[in-house]
Amino acid sequence: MDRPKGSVLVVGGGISGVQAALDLADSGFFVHLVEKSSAIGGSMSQLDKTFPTNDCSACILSPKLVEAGRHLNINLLTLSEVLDIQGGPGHMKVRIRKNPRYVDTEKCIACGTCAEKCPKKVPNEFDLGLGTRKAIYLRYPQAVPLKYAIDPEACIYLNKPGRCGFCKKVCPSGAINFDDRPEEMTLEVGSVILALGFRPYDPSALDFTGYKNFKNVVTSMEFERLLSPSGPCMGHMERPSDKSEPQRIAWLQCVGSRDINRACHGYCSSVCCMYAIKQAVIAKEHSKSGNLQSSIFFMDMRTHGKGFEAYYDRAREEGIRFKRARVHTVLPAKDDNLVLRYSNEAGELIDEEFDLVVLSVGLETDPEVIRLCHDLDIELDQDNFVATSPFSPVATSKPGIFVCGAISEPKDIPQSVMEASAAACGAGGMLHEARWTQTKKKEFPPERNVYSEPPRIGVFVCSCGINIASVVDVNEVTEYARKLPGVVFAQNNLFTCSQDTINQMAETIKKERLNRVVVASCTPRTHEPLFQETLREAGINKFLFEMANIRDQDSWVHQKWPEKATEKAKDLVRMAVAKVRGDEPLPYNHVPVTKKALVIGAGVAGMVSALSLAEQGFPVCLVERKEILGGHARKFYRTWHGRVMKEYLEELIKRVESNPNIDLELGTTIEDVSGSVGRFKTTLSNGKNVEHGVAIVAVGAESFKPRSGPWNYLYGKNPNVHTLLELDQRFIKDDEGLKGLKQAAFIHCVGSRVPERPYCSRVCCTHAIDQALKLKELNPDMDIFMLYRDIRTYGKREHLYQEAREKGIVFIRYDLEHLPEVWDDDGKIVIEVEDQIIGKRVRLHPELLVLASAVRPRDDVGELSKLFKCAMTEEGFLLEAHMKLRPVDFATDGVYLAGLCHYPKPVEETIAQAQAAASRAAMVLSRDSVPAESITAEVNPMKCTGCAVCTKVCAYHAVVMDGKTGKAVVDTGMCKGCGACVAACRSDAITLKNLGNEQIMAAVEAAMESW
Amino acid sequence: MSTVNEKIAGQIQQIATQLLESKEVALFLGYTQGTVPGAMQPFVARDVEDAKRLSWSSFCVVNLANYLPGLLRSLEPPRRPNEPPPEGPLPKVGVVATGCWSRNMVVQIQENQIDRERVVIVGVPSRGMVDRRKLQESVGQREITSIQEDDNSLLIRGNGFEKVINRWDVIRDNCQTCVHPDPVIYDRLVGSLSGDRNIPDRFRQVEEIEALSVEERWNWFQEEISSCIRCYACRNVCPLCYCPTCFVDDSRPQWVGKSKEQVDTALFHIVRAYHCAGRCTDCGSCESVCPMGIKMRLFTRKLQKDCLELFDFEPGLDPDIPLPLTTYSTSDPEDFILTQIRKGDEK
Amino acid sequence: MEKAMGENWEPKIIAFLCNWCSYAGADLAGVSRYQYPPSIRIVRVPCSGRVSPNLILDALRSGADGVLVSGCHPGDCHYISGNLYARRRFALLERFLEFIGIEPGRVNFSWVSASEGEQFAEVVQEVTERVRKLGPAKKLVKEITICPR
Amino acid sequence: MQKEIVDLSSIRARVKKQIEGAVPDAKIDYCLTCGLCASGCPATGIEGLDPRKFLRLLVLGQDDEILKTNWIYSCTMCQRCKYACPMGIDVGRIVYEIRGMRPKDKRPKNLQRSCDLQKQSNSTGIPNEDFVWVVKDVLEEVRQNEPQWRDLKAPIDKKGARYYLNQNAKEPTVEPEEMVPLWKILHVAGIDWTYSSKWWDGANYCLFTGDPEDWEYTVRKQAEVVDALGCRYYINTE
Amino acid sequence: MFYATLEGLRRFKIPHNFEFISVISLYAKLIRQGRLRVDSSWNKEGLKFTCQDPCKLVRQGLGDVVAEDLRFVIKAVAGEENFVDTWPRLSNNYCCGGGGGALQAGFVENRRRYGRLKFEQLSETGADVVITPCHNCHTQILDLCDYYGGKWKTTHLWNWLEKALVLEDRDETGKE
Repeated sequence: MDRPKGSVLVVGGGISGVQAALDLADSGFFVHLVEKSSAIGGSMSQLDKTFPTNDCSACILSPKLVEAGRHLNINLLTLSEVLDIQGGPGHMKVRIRKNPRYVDTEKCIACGTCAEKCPKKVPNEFDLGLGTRKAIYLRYPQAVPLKYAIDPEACIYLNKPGRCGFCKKVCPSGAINFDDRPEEMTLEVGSVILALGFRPYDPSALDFTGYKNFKNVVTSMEFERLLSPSGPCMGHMERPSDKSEPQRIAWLQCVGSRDINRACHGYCSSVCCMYAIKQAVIAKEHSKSGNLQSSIFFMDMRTHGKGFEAYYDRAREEGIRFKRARVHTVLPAKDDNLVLRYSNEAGELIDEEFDLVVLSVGLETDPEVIRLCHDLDIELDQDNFVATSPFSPVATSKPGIFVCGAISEPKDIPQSVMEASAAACGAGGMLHEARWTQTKKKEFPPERNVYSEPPRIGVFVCSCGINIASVVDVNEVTEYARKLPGVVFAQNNLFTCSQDTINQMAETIKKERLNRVVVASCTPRTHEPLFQETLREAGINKFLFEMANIRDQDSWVHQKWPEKATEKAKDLVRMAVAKVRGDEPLPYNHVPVTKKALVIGAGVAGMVSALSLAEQGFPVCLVERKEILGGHARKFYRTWHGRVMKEYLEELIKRVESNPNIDLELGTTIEDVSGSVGRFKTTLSNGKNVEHGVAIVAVGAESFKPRSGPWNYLYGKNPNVHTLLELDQRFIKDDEGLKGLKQAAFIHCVGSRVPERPYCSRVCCTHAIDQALKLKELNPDMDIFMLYRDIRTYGKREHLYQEAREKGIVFIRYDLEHLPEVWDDDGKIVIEVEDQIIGKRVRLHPELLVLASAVRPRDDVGELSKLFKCAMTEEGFLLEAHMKLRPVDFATDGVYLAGLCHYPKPVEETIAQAQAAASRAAMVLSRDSVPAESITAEVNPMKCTGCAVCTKVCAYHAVVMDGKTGKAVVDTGMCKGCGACVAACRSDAITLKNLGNEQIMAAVEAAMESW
Repeated sequence: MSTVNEKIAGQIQQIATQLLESKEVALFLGYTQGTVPGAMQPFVARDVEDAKRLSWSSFCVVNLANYLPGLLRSLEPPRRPNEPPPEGPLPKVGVVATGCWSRNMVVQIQENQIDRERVVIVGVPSRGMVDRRKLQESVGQREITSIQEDDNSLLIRGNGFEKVINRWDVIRDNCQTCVHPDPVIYDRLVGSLSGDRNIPDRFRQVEEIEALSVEERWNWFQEEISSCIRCYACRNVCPLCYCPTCFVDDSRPQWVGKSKEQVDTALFHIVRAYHCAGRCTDCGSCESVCPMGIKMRLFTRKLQKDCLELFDFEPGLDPDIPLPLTTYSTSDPEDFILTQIRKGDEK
Repeated sequence: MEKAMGENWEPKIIAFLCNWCSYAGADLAGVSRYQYPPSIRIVRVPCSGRVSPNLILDALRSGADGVLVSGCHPGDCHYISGNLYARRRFALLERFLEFIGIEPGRVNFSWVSASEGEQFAEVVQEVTERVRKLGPAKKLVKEITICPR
Repeated sequence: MQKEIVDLSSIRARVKKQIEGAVPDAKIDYCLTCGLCASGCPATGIEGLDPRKFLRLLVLGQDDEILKTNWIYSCTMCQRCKYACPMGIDVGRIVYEIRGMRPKDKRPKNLQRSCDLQKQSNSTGIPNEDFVWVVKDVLEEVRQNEPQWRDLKAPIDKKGARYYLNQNAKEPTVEPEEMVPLWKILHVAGIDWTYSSKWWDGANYCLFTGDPEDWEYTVRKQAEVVDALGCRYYINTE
Repeated sequence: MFYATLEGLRRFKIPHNFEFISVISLYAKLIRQGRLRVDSSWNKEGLKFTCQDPCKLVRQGLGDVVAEDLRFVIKAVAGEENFVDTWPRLSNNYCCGGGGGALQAGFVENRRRYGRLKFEQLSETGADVVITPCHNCHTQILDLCDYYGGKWKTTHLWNWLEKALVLEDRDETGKE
């Protein structure tokens, strides 16, 4: 068989597709990223904030999109669709149709003149029709690629050639191409990743919600847009009927989820409880009056993720009302208000008036995607999500095709990102022989040494068509620039970023022997990399460069004051020149990589991580504190899908033990760690030293045993009281004694969601219900009672809950104010608990009582986190670099986490996270060196007092005290260049390269020089 | 019957003697009688003989912590700034510390300026030190030839006059408003601890300034610093000002002009005070040594008050609580942030 | 140098904006064409945590009529916690400058995220108004250069 | 307050099982206790019950209470709860079964009587001849008093008529003139229709008593009549 | 009872050769076909009409189609602008409380308590006339109006249809 193709197709440009593409492109594969719409970003780009951190969605997403858009090894195919996939793993042929954009992306500068002049307004689908856009449009302000597109259905010209065509007339760069036609192409790839996402459920059919009948009943996605600063009401939160600010908002949960009657969606959409709380919290923040009353109507509150329960608690403290009730009827009231009629738990009908009702709609698969999957012969499950198995959570039914994100089950962003990396691990692992075979690499000429030269500054002033020139007198600015000290060349360009100007700029740098360059044009955030690359091509260091933002921050915002805008442009150029004068060439820092991984913990997470890396040819040292492999999973009977753990585990252990790339260090712990990404040195308890480039922490967690205290429930006192894992032991041993039981009871949330452990253990509801079903299998006549607080069978697990009810398992809800009472009556267990529906106390006599006890962090995680300089949550779980977008990375580069030490999770999620950690680790291990920040802090030891304030404010532990000299030193490999240390230092002993105090002051002083 | 201070002096001598004799310390830092009547000056005892010269009175106004890092370094073999210190245990220094000095030492420990292992702290609960300006005022501006201290009064003699004044009346402002007169850390204790004091209006002087209008405050500030001769005595006496190159002396970048222009003087005082933010323990040395009588303590006192209000922090009480500017809390006040103010206004 | 105070007087305000949020927010204001007074001169810094009191004082010393420091909202910092350290520094500085008689409104702080283009324009508008009301800066200004014009 | 204690040493839930036997897709156990039904039900609170509580009593085997409560006669089996219930549970259907479990003598008398009469012929119990007479009489009156309607028809037992009209017994019994508008409408539209002289009443309270055999019997009788007349369409007055 | 027959035929699988249809749908069909000509000009006072959606006919019987037919007929008869709809409506409308044998079963207080929501809902519309195309609904809503002091008139549809009939050329209408 030939070597596989070293490229991968990723279908879907949402967060999971983008993450998968970035992981692959950064670990040696060429990626084609296909996106149906005109810009990548997916559903996440439509969100206002994200839970539980309340991060601005666009803010955290944008850098990833920009990275994907610019990546040399990602071929972005927007407005494109997959038609067909042929072949198998390693060798696939994909047919793609690229629909016309009618705008030449090479030429479009996204100035927006076209849209301004376009006479055709249509509902903006990005705002779910709440606002309008033009027929030529940008999907959203931060769109990647930042290029306009023509909507062929709306465009007047395309429908009636000869009419309109204004856009073409006004486009300053001649980018409009009405003759654009669909193209078909065939790509050869080694593997495919489907990241097709979801669509929000359309509640139009649920007439009782009043949606579409009442303007002030909106879906949650519509509400996101109403909250978003870039949405139709620019973040002012106006209700649709009269643009007034709502003072009373109600959220209705489970609209289109957990409903087999009207919505035909038996699954739970997993994310709605959290996003509703988030919206309630954010709406309160948005509220100008400050007395917004938010009410959430729900059946089970599902805050099962990391930090979610605390978020829920906080929301309650902040006065968000949570009503355990479902509203049947939404009635119209005065002033377009709405009355919700609901029954409380006591069975009383209550009418309550609201100004706005938000339907927390679920997630479903787009019918077009369903069709595509059918065409591609990808197996779907009963809910039309892509079918996967618990032990290979990102593999589809078709070899070589992987899946990630909400297309395989409704899930939140971190889970999607995790799976994206896992899918990248799957695809990359399969193609590892072909790594770096199809990637491109940029070569640059050697750089001229400019140290001894006096500054020779070139200034390029861009007109940006008329974007700048129509407001700012660019000639005046150019002439002014020419006279500034150090400037030897100044020129005005129509489009400085156009390919010909770029080429000419490189020539000018060489010819004029420029050693500093200033471009006065748009924003460095999008264009700095392009110009910096030009400097490199012209043979000078890319850090000898500054930009003056005279478009986004000048001509566009001061259109009414052209003279003042011109003055400002001069100031900005002068500031940039002053700054660039002090710029010095900086090294392109790299850290050489020791191509070996250290994996700590040999449970399922650790073994999967280790194997995923070892099977790609990377040596792994797998350290386990016990003398035996398998960890927690040894005690675990089966997954909720009914797959027996033992079979999988034995197979996994065999593969680990027989893999020559894995060094097993059993009965061993970590003593000491030094170094940073690419070059860690770790000392093991057995005295061995391991040099490794990356580390994966997968040390697991423990099961809480309520031997005493309020959650004891006779545990350890009556032999028939077990924890979940103890009952699993009896299943594993085929304990005959279980068959004869007449009655069994489970108590949920034992030690979870309580003051001393205020988080949800995520797995116990599903695990307990599966066990109850297993007991029913053993004896269908057994009466089984589940005493729960909220059933949290998120996603497809909801089917299990339904099955349990179907089989007659009785669920009785309790809360912290009404705990079940358990006592021993002469060796027999008696439970009394109030059934809140009928308002009576129910007395049970179970012969078996199972406690769904918490998953708690291991006590020794703290020491490990200190060794690796990783943070921990208050609960004692390890804390990832970013809850949303970096779910398996630590803030410390080169260290990753997987499994229960991160947060309680079921085995399929553990495996996905372990694969994700391997993918992230492979991004480092696949390289000889990893790039490090060039703009880093630097200590002047002569000035340093050793007070260590710099080390304390550094979030990356990049500044440390040299024990010998007593002075601070910077590890440039770890420094991110934020400058927190510089600002904290009283002695001016630490500075940031090219962003030192002197340079910033030069810019400030230059700004004030003339006025 | 000897006075409290005399007893303290005696005990200091005794402890110093014992420490020096036993070679537990190489040097002992304390106070000795100065030449001017009533004046005390910092003094390093190197042997038992020197120890006899150690003394104590209500005139020990300079914070001894300032000399500690230098003394400790003097006991190390000479080395270049970035050269490592020698291996092995180094000689120790004994030092007398009142409440504020000891708190200062805590900050110094937190900032790696002194090694706790190398200092033997002799704690002296402070009864307050005399403000020489107040003293002088109390006798008009007449020349003082001798001062005799009693526990609660001072007998002042000059050419042709003799006056007994209440001791507390001439105690420095910082001592009068001090709430932690007891040493926070010490290895030996002289006298007995008096406990924290409750002074509800301890920031009264700051509050009085705060109550002024903006222009009045500006005028006060300008007037206060107008007499500054940029001698930097305040900086030099401050144990927290230990930078090898002070920002005022820096030329790249030049934060502050070298001239006597009022703007530069203002910037000097602003930055000096700000550099002490969250660190200053209000020992009052700066004010005590200012030849021009500038009340620069008010600047640092303001920052001290704000640190307490904003971050619930007082420096020097516990080496394990990080200094306020080296840490943060997610719930730190931000009512001064424009976008937050606007949000508040709308509500 | 005497600065003319009057209707047409445009204050000059130095704005230190963090690269990841507020600078991006300023860009978005441009993309969305929100108009604001041409008073600010933006200095791009990596993080609001990079801005020391000294830099703010330097801006005043250089003659800036106002200063704005803007960073990511708490929790959004690209560098995890830079803005939180900055928040402490600024809280003390702001109170201290007021204490010595610098007019409230000369030195301003804000949080503006990358998606808050309109908010950025509003912040500039507001800061400009505040400064305009105060008139040209005179305190802590070092008269070094004489304006040629 | 000490709450009543329900001892569940074993749940028998006979009533539930009986219903499940009769209605295989009753889905009682599917209940999420979400309360959507109760929220949408006008009978919520009546007799201290609501659809959710009612289902819960069944699930917990509180059979005595279930069989005793008159709530089952306040529930109109309107199925508004089922309409929105996420599990599609048909409380109306369950109520129907439970009504049937009541001994006939424990049921509301008038309701049972209406059904019993229906089994004879019609729910009011008037003789079929009276119905025929009333129709003829009213028709005659209209023809005489309203000249423009002198050709109005009200056929009975007309074989081969295209439409069969089934008359609610209320009109012939209580307000006979209320039959006329419909006759006129059908007449104007040129509809070829007929009444029957047997099983002519469509009120049929046997739907509500809970005995399927009674219900079936009455409908079967009606169907036989219509087919015997050979009508293409069967309409009633609703 | 429409549903008794409809569901009876379905549930007990009673063999039959006819098609069981609703008279409401028949009215609508005849009007649409032009076989029944109606004119709303009689309604000079602008009497406002609303209607009840009988559960057995609409939600359980023929669904929203027949409810829309009902509205079509009322609008044709009383004038488009004179119809005020209720909320909830169609298949989601409230039961009047008279069905299910409630009128015969006795429990009058319960029945009226049940009907309270219906009464409020109908009052809310401000209609002068409530069309009740079901005998149970008719009786119950009549009673509710009386008991709670409603201001509307409760009637069958046929009375108004008769009133609006255009009669002159009725004899010339063709056969179906």
